[in-house]
Amino acid sequence: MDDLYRELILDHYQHPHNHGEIPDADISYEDSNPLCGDKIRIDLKLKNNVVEDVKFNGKGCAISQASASMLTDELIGKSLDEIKQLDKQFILDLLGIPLGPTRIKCALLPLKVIKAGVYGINAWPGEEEEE
Amino acid sequence: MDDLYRELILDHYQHPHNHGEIPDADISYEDSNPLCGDKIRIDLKLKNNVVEDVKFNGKGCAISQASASMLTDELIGKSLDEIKQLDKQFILDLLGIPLGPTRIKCALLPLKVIKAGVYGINAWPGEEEEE
Amino acid sequence: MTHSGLNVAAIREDFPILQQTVHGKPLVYLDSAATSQKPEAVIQVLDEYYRKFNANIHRGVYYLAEEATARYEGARKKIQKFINAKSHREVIYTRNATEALNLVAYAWGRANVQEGDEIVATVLEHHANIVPWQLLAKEKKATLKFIRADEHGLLRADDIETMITAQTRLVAATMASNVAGTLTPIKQIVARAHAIGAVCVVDAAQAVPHMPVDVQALDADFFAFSGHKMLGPFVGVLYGKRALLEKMEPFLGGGDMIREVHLEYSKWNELPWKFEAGTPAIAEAIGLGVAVDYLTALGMENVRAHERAITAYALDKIGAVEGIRILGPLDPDQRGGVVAFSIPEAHPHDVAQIFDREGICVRGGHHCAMPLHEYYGIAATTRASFYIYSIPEEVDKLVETLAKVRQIFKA
Amino acid sequence: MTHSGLNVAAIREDFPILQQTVHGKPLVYLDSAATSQKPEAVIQVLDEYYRKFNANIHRGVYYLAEEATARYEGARKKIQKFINAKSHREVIYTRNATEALNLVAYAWGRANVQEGDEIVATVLEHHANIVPWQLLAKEKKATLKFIRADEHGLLRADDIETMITAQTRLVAATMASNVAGTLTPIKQIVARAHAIGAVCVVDAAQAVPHMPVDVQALDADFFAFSGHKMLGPFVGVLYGKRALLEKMEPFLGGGDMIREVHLEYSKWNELPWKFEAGTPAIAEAIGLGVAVDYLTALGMENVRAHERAITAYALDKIGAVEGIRILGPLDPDQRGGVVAFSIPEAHPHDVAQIFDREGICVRGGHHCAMPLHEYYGIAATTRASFYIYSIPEEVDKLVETLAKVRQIFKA
Ligand SMILES: Cc1ncc(COP(=O)(O)O)c(C=O)c1O
Ligand SMILES: Cc1ncc(COP(=O)(O)O)c(C=O)c1O
Repeated sequence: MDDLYRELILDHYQHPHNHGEIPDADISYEDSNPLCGDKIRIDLKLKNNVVEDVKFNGKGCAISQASASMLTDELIGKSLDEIKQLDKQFILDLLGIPLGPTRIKCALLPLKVIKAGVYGINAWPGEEEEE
Repeated sequence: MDDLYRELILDHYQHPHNHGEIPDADISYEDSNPLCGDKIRIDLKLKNNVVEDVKFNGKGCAISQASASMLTDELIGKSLDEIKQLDKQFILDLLGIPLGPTRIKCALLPLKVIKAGVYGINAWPGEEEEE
Repeated sequence: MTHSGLNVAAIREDFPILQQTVHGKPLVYLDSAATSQKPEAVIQVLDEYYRKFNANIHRGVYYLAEEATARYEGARKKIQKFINAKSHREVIYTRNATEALNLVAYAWGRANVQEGDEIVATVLEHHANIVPWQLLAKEKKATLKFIRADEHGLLRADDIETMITAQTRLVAATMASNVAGTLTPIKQIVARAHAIGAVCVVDAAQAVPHMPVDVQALDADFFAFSGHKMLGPFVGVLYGKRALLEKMEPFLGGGDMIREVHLEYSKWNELPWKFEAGTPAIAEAIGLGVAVDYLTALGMENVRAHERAITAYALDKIGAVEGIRILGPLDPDQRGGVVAFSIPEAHPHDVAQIFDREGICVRGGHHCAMPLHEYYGIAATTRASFYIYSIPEEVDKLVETLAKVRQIFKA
Repeated sequence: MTHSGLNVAAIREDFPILQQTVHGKPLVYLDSAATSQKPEAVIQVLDEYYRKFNANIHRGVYYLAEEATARYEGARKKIQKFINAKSHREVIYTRNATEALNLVAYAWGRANVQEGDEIVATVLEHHANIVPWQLLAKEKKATLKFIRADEHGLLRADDIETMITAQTRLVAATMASNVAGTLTPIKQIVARAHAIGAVCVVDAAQAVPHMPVDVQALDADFFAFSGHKMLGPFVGVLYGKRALLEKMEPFLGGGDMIREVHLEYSKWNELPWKFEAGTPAIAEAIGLGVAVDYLTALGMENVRAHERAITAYALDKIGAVEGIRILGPLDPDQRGGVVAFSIPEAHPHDVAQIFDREGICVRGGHHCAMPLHEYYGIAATTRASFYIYSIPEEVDKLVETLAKVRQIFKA
């Protein structure tokens, strides 16, 4: 099997965790990857600034969907401040596969969405280095 | 001496024939060479559609000025129909020197002006081949 | 095998990049609709240009400048002949097809489209032939309408008749779709536009590289294409009818497009230079001239025949894959050499990635035609596209790899 | 001899075109202000691009496309560093400096300049920094005013203060004149523009190739230059402050500048791609990156020192010719490496032609600065311009040939 599509990633792609919507979300944000049109929307339910529940929705490639599935798994129980600390390397470590510059954008789309949601702006700090 | 600047051309440049203006000209037209900004204006006085007098004015390089001087010499006594027949080769023969594509534009400016004046339009027939 | 008059084996020898291996596999380049590869002759003329006669053009009287100018303008005349324009004055160098279309939107559109007027495009268009009209329509409060396509990617004949109305000032249509592959009834669209007094802008980016074109026979008002898709470097072309171009105000202002500049006013240069502001892509234009020579020597009828044959083969082979969906007409006479498809198991990005591991270059995404994908209710496709150097063995590899993809992604 | 830290003999070896003879004479290239020659490294990277990794960028996931994209975007970051922009998002590839200036006129100017507003330029400008403002002023019924220069080609300090008024929305000024050579007090002009709330557009086409620049220190709002004048291929650059660029609507519409396109509306891509519509000049951008590497390795302080020295030498030698008139300041600290002059006997076209017979490339004409010539009451000039490969022996040949010209034209 191709190392890019190792079992774990395919598993998250085909059976994504935290897939769905939170109708009364405290934070929700959606963004798309202009290179391929893939979209991700993430909804957060907070309690004392800590993530109580999270769901994501969207259509996209295995990398972006698996990334969203894995990332949302990690979000539960994290404070907003902790989320702000998450970086590119965190995602790459989660996925554990080598990615070229184009596919990195797929992998980082969910992180970008969550950060923009948490900061409430499109251009979140640190964005420069991420690309 | 450089063959491009043979005696005859320098002579016409430094002592141009038919230089000046005809205040009550029947046809007068001015144009410039966009490549260098050189300008030529030609005034014609007609009698029965035949050139009775001609003057040119303008500032420019030795090639365009000598070309104007030599061409205007040839115009006197010619009918408008005869002028319409004049072509690129006619000018090149008058000048009798080899010219690259840029300098040809200098050489042909007076012809262009007289043709535009005679036809009363900017885009005179045959213009395509001339360039 | 293509019975096309092209000696494809010999052609492949002319393309250095095709001799390469990628990830240890021979390169299989199936993305010519995005950009074509370049033959040795084009690569060499660029090299020669910079080594032997690089200079700015038009205003220099020295040898290098004369030589550069003669070759730059000589290439324009080759292009003129290639598309059968009446005059070299109708051939304007642009950055790319996109800029050519924007030039029309800005310089013709802004002067001629008024509030309440209609602009008509088609659902098959590339973004380059949609967004400029959206911007224009917004600025002028005009209406932008779209001719629809049927389920086979063919434009609806009834829409061509009914959408183009007395209110229509401009019709923008592609000659060949870069996704569905559709060869549109462009002559009929031009005629319909003219019948109601509109001008017709033809996006020929996927046509000029692949088949004989004749702007006079077509009677197109404007006609845009890109050098980089037809063996040439990064430079574009806008053809426009002289009478229209003469009446238009300039688009970009600067050097070379002027006859005289004064502090208070300026006068414009003659065509085509009125629309070429600043230092153009000199080497690239010269390179495009050589690309045109190369294509002319092959014969565009032969190019089309070869692409038709390989497309027919691909439609056959790819079409036989279980569960696959191919966009556009299945009759190779009705389409150019692009085959965009989707399979249920995997996203086109993932498909393209796995193809890459096999050395195969295909594109996954919306191919700058999101509305077309939206129209067909599909997020993205994988696209293989062919050119003069494409061979059936490459299609075979594609089909084999598709099987691998499905193997990996079987749920 | 230039005490500049440049090893000019070694540099000359890097430029294949300089090894050439023309009309049997060694080439003396003195027209770098029009376009520069290219070093081997730039020529080779273009060749390599087409042989090894030509592909369309951004949307491909295969090896060639990844490689082309990485290099294209990598070059952007080199350019960012070279001009000290804060972010790569502020560096937009354009066709040339001319298009960069027009982009500002269309995308910023049309949205921000209203009837009765003023635009202020200078009499020293190249047509590229005049005509776009004339077109904008005409469309918006705004007033275009010009800061004057004194008889030495220096901008009048009083005009800088008084011409830029509360009505001024935009100031367009060159950093270095391509005819008078003048290095303008650009920092002061930017500051004056900001003091009254105007934006300042800097034409840096003759500055970036020749001296260290720092857009942040300068505080320029927009800053335009051309790759082909700085050892690179035919591609241009617009730097713009991010805050301004973010607020602007797009200029050209098409692929790559969008995030989403629907039939009814579109959303724009992030910076810088919002302003890069269609397939850009990929090979050329990569080549410009290599040119920037080359210049960086030389050190821009050294480049400036070398040019200052050879210009001082030329001012001396050419200035000693009887009856000659040199435009611009005679102090080499106040000017870049261009020397435009006139002699009473011969028209600059004829001068340039006779120079050509000696293998010398100089330019005769108005150098796309007709208003400047008009301002100084002179129809045209002959211009010699220098770069890193220029040597004093070339100036000597120029002066010798000038004597020949006068000999031919003696009345
Ligand atoms: C001062 C100045 N500005 C602008 C330009 C225009 O550059 P380009 O023709 O590359 O657009 C030039 C080059 O001629 C120049 O010298
Ligand atoms: C149909 C069509 N139109 C326009 C374009 C735009 O071409 P370019 O990016 O060279 O401007 C393309 C290329 O992607 C195309 O396929």
